[in-house]
Amino acid sequence: MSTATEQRTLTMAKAISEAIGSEMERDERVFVMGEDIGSYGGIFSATQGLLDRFGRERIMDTPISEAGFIGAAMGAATAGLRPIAELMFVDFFGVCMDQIYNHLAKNTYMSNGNVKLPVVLTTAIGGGYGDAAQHSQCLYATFAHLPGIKVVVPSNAYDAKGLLIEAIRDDNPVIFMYHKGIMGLPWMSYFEGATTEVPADEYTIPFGQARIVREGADLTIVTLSQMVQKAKIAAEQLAERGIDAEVIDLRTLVPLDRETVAASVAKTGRLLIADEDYLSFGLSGEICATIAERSDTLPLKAPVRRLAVPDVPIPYSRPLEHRVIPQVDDIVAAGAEVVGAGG
Amino acid sequence: MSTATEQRTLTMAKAISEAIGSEMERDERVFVMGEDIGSYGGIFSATQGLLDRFGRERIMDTPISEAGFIGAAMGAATAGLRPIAELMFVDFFGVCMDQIYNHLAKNTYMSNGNVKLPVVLTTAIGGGYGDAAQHSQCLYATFAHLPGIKVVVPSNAYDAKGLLIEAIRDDNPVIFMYHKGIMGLPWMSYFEGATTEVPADEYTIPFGQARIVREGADLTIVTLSQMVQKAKIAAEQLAERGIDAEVIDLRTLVPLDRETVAASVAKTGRLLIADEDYLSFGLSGEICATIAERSDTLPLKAPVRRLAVPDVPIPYSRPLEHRVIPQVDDIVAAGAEVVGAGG
Amino acid sequence: MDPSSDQLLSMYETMMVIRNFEESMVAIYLEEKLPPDVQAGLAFDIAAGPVPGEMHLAAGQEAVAVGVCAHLGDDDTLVGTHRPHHFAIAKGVPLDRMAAEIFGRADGLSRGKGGHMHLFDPAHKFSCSGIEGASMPPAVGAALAAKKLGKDWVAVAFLGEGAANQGTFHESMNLAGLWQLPVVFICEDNHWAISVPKERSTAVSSNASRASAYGMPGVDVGHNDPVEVFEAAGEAIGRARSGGGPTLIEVKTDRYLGHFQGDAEVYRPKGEADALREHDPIPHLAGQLRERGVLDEELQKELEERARARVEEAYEFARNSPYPDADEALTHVFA
Amino acid sequence: MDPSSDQLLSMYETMMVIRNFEESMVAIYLEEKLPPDVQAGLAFDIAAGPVPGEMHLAAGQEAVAVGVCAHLGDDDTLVGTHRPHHFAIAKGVPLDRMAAEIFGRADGLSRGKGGHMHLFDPAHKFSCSGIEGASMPPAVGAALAAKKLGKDWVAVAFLGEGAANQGTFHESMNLAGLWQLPVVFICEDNHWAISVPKERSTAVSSNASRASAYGMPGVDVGHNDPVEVFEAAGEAIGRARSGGGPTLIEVKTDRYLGHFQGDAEVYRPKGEADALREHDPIPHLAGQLRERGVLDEELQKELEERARARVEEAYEFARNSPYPDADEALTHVFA
Ligand SMILES: Cc1ncc(C[n+]2csc(CCOP(=O)(O)OP(=O)(O)O)c2C)c(N)n1
Ligand SMILES: Cc1ncc(C[n+]2csc(CCOP(=O)(O)OP(=O)(O)O)c2C)c(N)n1
Ligand SMILES: [Mg+2]
Ligand SMILES: [Mg+2]
Repeated sequence: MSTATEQRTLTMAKAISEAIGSEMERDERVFVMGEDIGSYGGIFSATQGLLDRFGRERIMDTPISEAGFIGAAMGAATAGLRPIAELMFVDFFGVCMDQIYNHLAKNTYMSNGNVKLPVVLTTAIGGGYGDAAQHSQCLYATFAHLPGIKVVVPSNAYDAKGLLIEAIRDDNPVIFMYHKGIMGLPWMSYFEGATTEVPADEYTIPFGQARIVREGADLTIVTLSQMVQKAKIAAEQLAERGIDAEVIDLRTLVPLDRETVAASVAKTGRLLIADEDYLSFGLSGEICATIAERSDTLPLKAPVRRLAVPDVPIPYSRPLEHRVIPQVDDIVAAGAEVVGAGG
Repeated sequence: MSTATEQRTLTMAKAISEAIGSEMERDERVFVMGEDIGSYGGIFSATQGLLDRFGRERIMDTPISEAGFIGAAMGAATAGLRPIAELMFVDFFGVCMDQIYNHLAKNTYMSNGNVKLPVVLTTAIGGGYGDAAQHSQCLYATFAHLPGIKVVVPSNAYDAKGLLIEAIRDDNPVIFMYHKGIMGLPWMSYFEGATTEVPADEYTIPFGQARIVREGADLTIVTLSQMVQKAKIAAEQLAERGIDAEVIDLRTLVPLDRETVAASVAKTGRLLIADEDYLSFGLSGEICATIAERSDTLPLKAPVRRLAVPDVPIPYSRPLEHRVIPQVDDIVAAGAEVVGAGG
Repeated sequence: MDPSSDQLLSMYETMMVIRNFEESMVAIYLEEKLPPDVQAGLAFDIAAGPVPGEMHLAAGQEAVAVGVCAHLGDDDTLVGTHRPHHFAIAKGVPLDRMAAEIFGRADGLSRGKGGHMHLFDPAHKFSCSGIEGASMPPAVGAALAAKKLGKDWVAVAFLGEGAANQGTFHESMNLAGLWQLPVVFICEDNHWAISVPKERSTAVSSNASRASAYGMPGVDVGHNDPVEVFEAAGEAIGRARSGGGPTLIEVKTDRYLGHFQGDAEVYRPKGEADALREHDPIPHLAGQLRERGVLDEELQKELEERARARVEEAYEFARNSPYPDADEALTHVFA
Repeated sequence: MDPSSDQLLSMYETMMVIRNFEESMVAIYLEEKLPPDVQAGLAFDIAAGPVPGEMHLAAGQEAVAVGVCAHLGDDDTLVGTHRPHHFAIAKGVPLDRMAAEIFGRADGLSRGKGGHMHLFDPAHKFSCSGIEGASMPPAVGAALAAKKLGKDWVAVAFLGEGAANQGTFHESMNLAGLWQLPVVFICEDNHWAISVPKERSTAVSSNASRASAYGMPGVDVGHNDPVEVFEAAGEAIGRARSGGGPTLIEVKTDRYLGHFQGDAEVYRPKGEADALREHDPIPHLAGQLRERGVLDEELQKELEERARARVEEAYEFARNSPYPDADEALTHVFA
């Protein structure tokens, strides 16, 4: 029996399905559409068990028609419902992006706020398990670059539940991007740091507040999603080398908590960005801009260092994939370099 | 009669249609597909006069089926042709992005170079004429962030012809993005600096070489496309205030000429980025990263300053649109500020 | 289901309002856009004048809008296209605030943020967009919501015959047929998609014939007749309202003007538009009304005058409305 | 057009190669993926073993591939799906280099960069992808190229019945019908799109019936019979080759295994797959061949053995091939 204070250790997948379920209990207007979210429970278990609780009217399997059903989610929101639509892999955004970025993300602005669109898009991101170029991308920067949709990228179960409930209650479009390699699925190896204690009852985490995962004095590591778990391990290894790294989990890209990043760099004077999206024209550049725009008050002891997928598609072969997706060792090496470079 | 040395002053639109026409003469495998590219000559005149010269077999009007005909362009390239496909406005990318970024841009890599895809996508970008949120975007950073497609963004007629011929002869996918406000159309006010002398015969401009439009000692202005024309005017006004600005036209984003940017900032110690795409997670951030990664050798006399669309959709009403798209005055004011800030 | 005389009269009046709104815009749009006011060398400047940007007018297509909207109430959703004025007027969107929006003014539906292709009026469940084929998925969603909420609301998506070749057509029709939703798709076949005629864009002659691919009825409505549209739409909307599922209707209609204003129509056979105007449904409907004995010279003058006056007032309202403050551009990205 | 005995025999042999390749992969795929080799608490680790990532096998769907590919030469383009092995094998893609690609090795078709869902063999004009509905536009383009080049090449796009509800279906069919291109679309109806059965994804029972919306013939091929597929495909491909335009064929076929390996199939009626195997087309075809007197016990054993050996050698080749150098990941983004 769950009480207000009960704590359970949950995988991120369970935290997500719990958040959706509790919001569906709380608000009849909330429903879910997507491919294989019903009897299958979602390919990544984000809707596990919900069909039995809520039935086919509110847990709706769809045809393979993303532009159709995501546009329909927007239309249903216009009519007063609060849809959650799952895009199975973010890699598929290209078949439905017009509905997302030209309509869902713009209609509120184009209507001067007269149209509210409480739609949550849930989608799976990330690689590292050999799923190759069309099923392993992160792409959060692609969404963050286009105005009108909030971008949430949790790194662990506790945050996932609180951020998702916040997203479902938000009157704006939100894309909630969960990394497959931290969901704690029984069929995919994962970083166990993402499986955390999660309160049984509801709570929300406000958007735009980065979390300092580990305090440190020598180096700021700005990261998000699965890479937070890699960075935590890397920070411990750096500590053994006498390097005290501060690890910042951005948690949301839109809104972006620039202040926490700036304050940390003001303290450490050194910045490493660990990102699983493509390197150029993305997240790592935006973090650099945040620093460059404050260069008068943020003197750097060493050049900023960026780790990300080096502008190549994700290759299938394991050693190749391992080479392009930043690993714990890469973070350790880069961190040591940055501090070393600082003398 | 045109001789090898003949110079004519051409609008960018004429330079583009001339480049396509001469390449079609030279290589039978080149053909064009798109909406209203035939008898209409292209909504922005990029294919003016080509239907009469080459006929419907090589200048093919298509249905409003961008995913279909852009995917077909890729298929035709696989079979040995060299298609040019026009996406009328870049704002429509969302209906066809999967074919562009998951297939056209990745098949060469996924086949380890065994598949060559010589496809040029031409598309119109930019605002400033009251066409509102779905017909005024630039989005070049969205394409530059995703690996596998070269991104070309010319600022004037001379460059447009040389870069487009280079693109058509390239064995890789290239997106060629022309700004409506520098095409020199008889129905849209434009910046006349983009209408230049253009040699009658063929020439190419290699990708990845930025152009120093104006040399200067006090401030580096990094820009592209129509904004280059605004920056030239702004630089003259800054000169009147005794500020000597260097203006860099990036010309291509993929590949990106980081060295020219770095060398200029090494000289001036001050950087202003003037961009018409959205501010965050885009071009201006990537330029900042280029500097931040070299902060040890590139001391800044003042914080980097970014001008771009401030993460809002493009509003319709003229004063609002004018407010969000950086104007000559904004460049002048920001430039003066940066230099002022440097004391 | 035959229209009553009152219904016919109001359709007639609304058609005149639409026609007047569109044809008045032809001149307004050109204000300050022609030499010598504009940059030297330009024939025309799309960026100048009280109404910048593209302008898609629906003169000739009034019959489709009024024949359908005669069956719709404020609770019914209408999603229009890039050529949206006739739909908006027929759906009851306030003319003055719509005109002000098109002028980019502070009294506009969205204080000028949306513009001509992006008119939003939640009170009348009206919206539209500049993206071809994008009207259908949201209409499917509105219909899904009606079904979930147990309301008898209907959603209507309009599209052009050119947009019928966009993938969203297929996905939306399939969802509507699969879930048996209260949505009606109305394809305006004005023969042209900018410069591309239907026979060079569409593998079959009738889009209505495509309805069978989704298990829904498809209806062809012959030449631009408001009464035929009224009847076909009435049946389809009635069926949708009573749980009978979706319908696809294609109506042959006429584009009297260029695709957008400033379009030289080089691609269009000389005199085509003039010939089409000879079948103008407005005088034709007036004739029918006279036959029915519900319209006489005097009433006709009165209705014409009233339509003219309404449009004139709306445009006056727009002209007199101030521009919004530039910094409003930074608001309402999020609700 | 009836298949000759030789054609039937080679179809039969190819089906056995495919079946053997797929069923051997079931075991290979599990190598190192099960406890105790994997992270504690996991039932299975998709990331581990010689073949990581998703694995979509086509056991049960061989008839579609061989019946179609019997009519294709190296100059004909085939674009497959996320479930591509049977198409690749039937099209003549070298088994050893294909296996090596699936193992991510240096002797793979693309030195391991593509993987199971991304097999590219330009010599046989074979490609596939992991995106539903994405096979059709490139096939349309290959057919367009054939027409432009005056060649009698044909392009075939395969898709699943689930993918038939993706917008690219509509856009591609319309282009093919409009331009009368030498392309044939083959829809594999195995009833399931992962866990979603056709009746909950598709508003009509037959995708072939949708062909009329594009002015092309639509053909339904009944239950998973390689000879029926051969005949329908032969007619369609012959028509395309001789300038008669496109065809859409839907073939009822069976998915014997999970959607991908590791799929517990909770959504699937118990025993469904076993029941389907009772109609296995391979023994059925063997029976037909025996009736024709072209197959006897001995030859059957020989063919089975040859198929087994070919697959075993291919997987051996893959296992013995080295991994590519990690830095190869940075090459070939551009040609
Ligand atoms: C996805 C997309 N592609 C292209 C365009 C450019 N465009 C605007 S209107 C139009 C023609 C539309 O024709 P139709 O659907 O018949 O409507 P009509 O203009 O005839 O009313 C085109 C191609 C667009 N707005 N959206
Ligand atoms: C655009 C897109 N949406 C969703 C998916 C995820 N997905 C992969 S296979 C599949 C089901 C495909 O069903 P079907 O087309 O019938 O082919 P089958 O698996 O039965 O061979 C789905 C939904 C995808 N790969 N691409
Ligand atoms: Mg039309
Ligand atoms: Mg299937």
